[in-house]
Amino acid sequence: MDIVVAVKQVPDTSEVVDVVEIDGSGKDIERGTLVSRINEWDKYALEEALQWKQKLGGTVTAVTVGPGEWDDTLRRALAMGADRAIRVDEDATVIDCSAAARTLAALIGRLPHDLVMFGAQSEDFGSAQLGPMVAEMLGIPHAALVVRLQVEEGEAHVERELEGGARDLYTLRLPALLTIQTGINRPRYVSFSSVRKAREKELSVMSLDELGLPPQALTPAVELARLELAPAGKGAVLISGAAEEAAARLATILREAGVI
Amino acid sequence: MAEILVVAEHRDGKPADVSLEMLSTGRRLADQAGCGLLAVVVTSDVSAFAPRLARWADSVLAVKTGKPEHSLAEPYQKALASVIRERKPNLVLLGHSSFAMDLAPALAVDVGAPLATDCTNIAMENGAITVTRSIYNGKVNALYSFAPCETVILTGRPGVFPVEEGRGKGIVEEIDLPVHEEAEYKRFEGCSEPEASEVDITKADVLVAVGRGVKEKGNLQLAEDLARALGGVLACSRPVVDYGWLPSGHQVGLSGKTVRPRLYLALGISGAFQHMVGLRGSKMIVAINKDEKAPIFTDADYGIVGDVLEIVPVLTKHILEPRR
Amino acid sequence: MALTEYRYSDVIHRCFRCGYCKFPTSFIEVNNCPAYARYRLESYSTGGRLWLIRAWLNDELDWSEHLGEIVYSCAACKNCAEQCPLPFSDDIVDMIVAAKGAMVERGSVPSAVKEFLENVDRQGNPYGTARSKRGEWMEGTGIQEYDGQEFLYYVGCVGSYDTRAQQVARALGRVLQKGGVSFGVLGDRENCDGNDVGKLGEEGLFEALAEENIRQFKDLGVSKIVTLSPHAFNAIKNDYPRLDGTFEVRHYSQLLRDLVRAGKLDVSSGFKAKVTYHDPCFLGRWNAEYEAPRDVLRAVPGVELVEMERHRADALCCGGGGGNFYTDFLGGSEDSPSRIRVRDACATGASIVATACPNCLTMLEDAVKAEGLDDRLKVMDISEIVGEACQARGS
Amino acid sequence: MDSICQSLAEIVGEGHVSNRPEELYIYSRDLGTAEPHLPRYVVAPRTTEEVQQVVKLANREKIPVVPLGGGLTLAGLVMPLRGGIVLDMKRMDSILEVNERARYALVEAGVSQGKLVAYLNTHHPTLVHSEPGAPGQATVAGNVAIHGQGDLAQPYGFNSDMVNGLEVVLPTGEVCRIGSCSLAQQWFTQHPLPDLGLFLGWCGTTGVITKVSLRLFPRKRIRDMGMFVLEDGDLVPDILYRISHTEMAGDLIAWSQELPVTVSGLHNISIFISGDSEEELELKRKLIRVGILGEYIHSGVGGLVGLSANVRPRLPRRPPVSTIQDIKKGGGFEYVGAIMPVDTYPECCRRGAEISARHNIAYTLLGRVIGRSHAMMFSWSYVFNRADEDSVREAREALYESDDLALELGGIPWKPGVYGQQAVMERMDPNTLSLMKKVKKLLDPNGIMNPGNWEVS
Repeated sequence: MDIVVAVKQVPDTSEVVDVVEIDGSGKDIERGTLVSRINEWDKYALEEALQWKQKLGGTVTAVTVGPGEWDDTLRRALAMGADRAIRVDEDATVIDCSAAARTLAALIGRLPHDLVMFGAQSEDFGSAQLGPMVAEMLGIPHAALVVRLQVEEGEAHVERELEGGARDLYTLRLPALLTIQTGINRPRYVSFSSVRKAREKELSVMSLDELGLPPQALTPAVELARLELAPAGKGAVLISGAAEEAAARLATILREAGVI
Repeated sequence: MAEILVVAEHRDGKPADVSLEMLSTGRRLADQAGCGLLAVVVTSDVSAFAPRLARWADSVLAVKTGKPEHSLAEPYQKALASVIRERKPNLVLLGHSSFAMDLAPALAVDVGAPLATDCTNIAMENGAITVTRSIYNGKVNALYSFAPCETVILTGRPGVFPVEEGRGKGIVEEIDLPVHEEAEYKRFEGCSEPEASEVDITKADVLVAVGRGVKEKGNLQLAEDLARALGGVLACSRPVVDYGWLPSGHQVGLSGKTVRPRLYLALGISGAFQHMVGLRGSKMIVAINKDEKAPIFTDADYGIVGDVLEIVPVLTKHILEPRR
Repeated sequence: MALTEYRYSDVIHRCFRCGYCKFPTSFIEVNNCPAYARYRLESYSTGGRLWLIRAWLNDELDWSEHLGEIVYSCAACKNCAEQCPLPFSDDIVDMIVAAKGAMVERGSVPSAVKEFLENVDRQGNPYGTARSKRGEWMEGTGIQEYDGQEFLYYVGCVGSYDTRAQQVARALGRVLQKGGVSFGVLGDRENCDGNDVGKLGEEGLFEALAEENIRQFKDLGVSKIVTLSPHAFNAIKNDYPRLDGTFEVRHYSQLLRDLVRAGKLDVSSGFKAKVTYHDPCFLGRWNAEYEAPRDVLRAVPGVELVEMERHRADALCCGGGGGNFYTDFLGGSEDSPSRIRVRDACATGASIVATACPNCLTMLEDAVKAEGLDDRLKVMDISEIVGEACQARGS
Repeated sequence: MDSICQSLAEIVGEGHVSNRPEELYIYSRDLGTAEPHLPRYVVAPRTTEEVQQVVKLANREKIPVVPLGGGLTLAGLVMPLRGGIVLDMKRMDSILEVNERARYALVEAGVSQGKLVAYLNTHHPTLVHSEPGAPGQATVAGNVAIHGQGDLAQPYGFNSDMVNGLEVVLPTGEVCRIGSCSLAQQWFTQHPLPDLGLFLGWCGTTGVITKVSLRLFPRKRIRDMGMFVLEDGDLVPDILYRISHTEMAGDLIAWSQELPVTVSGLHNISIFISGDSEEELELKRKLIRVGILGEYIHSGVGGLVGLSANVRPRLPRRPPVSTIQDIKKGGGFEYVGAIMPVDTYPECCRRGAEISARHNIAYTLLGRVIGRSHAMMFSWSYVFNRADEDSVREAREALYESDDLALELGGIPWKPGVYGQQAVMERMDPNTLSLMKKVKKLLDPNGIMNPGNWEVS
């Protein structure tokens, strides 16, 4: 069972509110102070891939399209247990999904792949497009938002998450591509020493050219005009004081507002 | 000919809310641009609701299919691809739903159209389409335009686009297209509904929503007691479902449900946009969270900075027996 | 990890579970082990924990979130080490830390621990708040960035980010200024000291943090360090040297004592209150510093110092050690150690419970709220008390 | 969580019930050589009412209930031999009343010996209770439930002789009070009511003790001790008899151990005395030193350390059993204690040393005088390496042999494990045995209390 997992690196904008700034170009954010990390959804994809490798044997290859700094994320994938990692050296921040998809399809097409896994979406842009696009380009079946997976005899039995807790059940013939939703597993903690050890593992870098793609393959069909900071909410009225009095105040407020 | 196509998604014999939102939006854009609005639905029971779609759409293409009763990507992709190739609409609109996340990207590749997903605003000025997307955890809005092309495919964020009841009387045209809902490489095996016992949080007047901040499953009891005191229902954010503390039916947000209660009481929820989009419609939002920097405090009406586990029991007490 | 690879494989079975580890020297309460106090099940006592660790390493038990929580509920407060009559008593806490290490290497740790470690790795603090905000506490204090001054004032994560602890970080800054101490801080350049990361068993990350800090300190020519937190004090004093980072480090209470004794700090305005002092584990049991904070308090005119029944080496931990101020495996109950502790403090009739650790401070303050003792008991850091005492009269 | 776990949680609160592998593992083992037995549930009640509801539930569902105190009996008596519920009583640890004038303390069942000592030290310095030679977390109730004894045994006897009253939850769920507390306010005496000693020494097979009133004794201001060392063990009973005759001594303990080699082969008699004044002490010293030991010293059979105003040996802090236990660096320690005629001391030692030798464990032998030489608790102790199966087996066999030896020498194994219990019941008068059976059946019709122990076949 050879599994390819596509991962990406994202700036950590989740924790604090007012840390994001737009840069001079107006088309990107100030990345200076931001810390990068592996995309949350991709952790689940990797964990799922590694668990199936553990059960069925085979290999797990982590791939990405991105700049040199993204090797950190590939190293993390290797530390989690991936066997090898490949980065296509392009600045993913300026290309659109279809371009990224085209590149990844070209790469994955050259790799042995019984299963291809993507995170269901990315934390930064949240397009949730890449996986199914790549599947369509590779001409293999896909299922998005997979919350349960069972692999046996060349088939993948999956459950797709629908709104409100319902699920669609599919059987896909391998090779197939799945986009993985959070909650499908509990991604393992990656210890610092395992990251160190992962330095010995193979991490190769490829160019568009090596993939036989012309530069115009990257021309975006969707063009970013500009970025704007989202207008912040008006902000809550904070009720201060110890648990006892704060709770009492809130109870009164709720009563006066007639919500109870 | 200029045309806007809306893909109508349906479940349990009803069009999805988000599809109605897209139909209203499509109608608005079509009226501005003075072009036609076409709705496409693939269904086993055309009579069920195709006529309803016609209140917005000038014409409804109903593609007859056998099972299943609800929308699946495979048959839709084939039907839509041929409709799009034939009619070349300028714009194809879908709701940013689980269904569309499976369908839209593949369809875009299939028909070679640019795709922008999860749009929060869609504008059309003399043919040129621009959209807004909310990125970086809702902290940044990105404005996009498109290279000249025949068709642009967009999906719109649920709960963001207003629904205005359609008044029109479009025609419903039942067409027969080669729809193989059974591809041998991808079999639909059925659908699992959430446990029937579960309450529908979208109907609840008061929601007490728990997040990571409740620390452990055992503490859900506190929230449940409060919910009972308020005559409300328990809801939650994604991690709570991921940790297996509550069934996914309780989840509010992008991948959960969109709710519009009178009171939304968020306990230990940081307020990532994936969650917040699900409760924008709430009349009143109250947040209790240890971290005063939690984004939820920007959207909430009232907030208490403190330990949920300490405050909630006291609050329950005060709800049950008001101080004289 | 198999038992054979475990550092203490030849020792861990020697725990008899006689139970001394649960008590203070006087035996007056069975709940001097914070985790046992909170749960009152044998599994949460030090002995029970050691037996479970052995069973896990022996494959008699599978790893589970619950097992993880039992092991990680150890606040590393060292009461057990203090009380255990056996020859290996000094190793007990490390036996548990080593087991945490085994879990870390397997990648199986409770989600709260995972968050803690990933946040520190990413943002240099357990809260996951941006590195770029670490220095915000000092705005408007006139405190200088470190630039060759005599002392590096190392604040630590809690003092830098927790809003209540930030007040203490500022208070100490003002006191040091009043005392004419030449010092500077690192602001946004400061990184996590790693003490609790180490106690959570993430040895690799601890060493990386320590080495990074040591390099930075050396590059800046730092030789003397004064810390706000006993946790940082412990790491820099006891762990950095083996990583070739030897600095003259002192906890601020020690520096304040000298300043007061040398008359460099005028506390004559005094502070009139009955005060009881809570010993932070990483100052007390870990570094045997029981007197400096008390000396400082005694030196303040008007302070009437009273002791809780359990104090010094017998002090009950606030439950915030070993990362628990964040992971909170001991919270949410009236049996939470922090709440027992503030009840102890209240029993002395003191109106102030003073401490010298930002972790203890925040733990105890939350507990006072939870116990509804706000009107009877105030939690203050010693630096705040001294701060008030050296206000010029009338001001 | 299954339904029973749910109902238990409703009784004591979710946090104080567990059926998770980790808790079941810990509560399936005691500290000695006994094979583990998994419980189904662990419950830690806080009040008598909670205990009552748990027992009622158990009786209805016919689930075994095993009360647990400090868990230091070492003979598997608190292990769930038939599964069921382990009732960890240590949350019930309030000292409810100390009556100075009537010299008693009323405590909840989970109060530890250590806590009572500490409490009396601080609040009632003139009073002391009889503390067993066990780590401080041993509970007061646990000790009376096994007829334990400890300090002050020589003047005052067994702990269970010091019980003024009990509160007990019967196996069928009724709460009963035994002694003056059943009709009066004070818990000051058991007599003269008809004897209901149905719970002392029954090792939790007849009910759950929830409160104990324990007699307290005068605590003298100054303590002193001396040790008479001799080679000839045959003389020990006579010496003990004569010292106890003076009524000057507190505790009298004769012991002999193989390690360290310097003491190997010797017999030591530890003599504890106490007084409120130097005069009182000196008088007691004289009466024992000169009046009794003098002639032995002159005839050269032995020597005395201490018991003189100028030599003051340091009094041991509470004997930490666990440090003795670690000699083998194996964490294991268990002993057979038996109540023996004092005369059998020499034989107990000789044969005990043989048993130890057979299983190559250094011998540790000790006889504590109970009453004025009315009896002694003689203990054969064996250390073992918990991590070494053979070592555990050797100790286990040595323990069985010691049970047999005790009986052979006319003694009675104290708080024996199942093996010793069977041996005792085999030898017991059949009528007595059937009375035991009737009592047990009467109190515990469904046999839910600590089943597997003291089961009359």
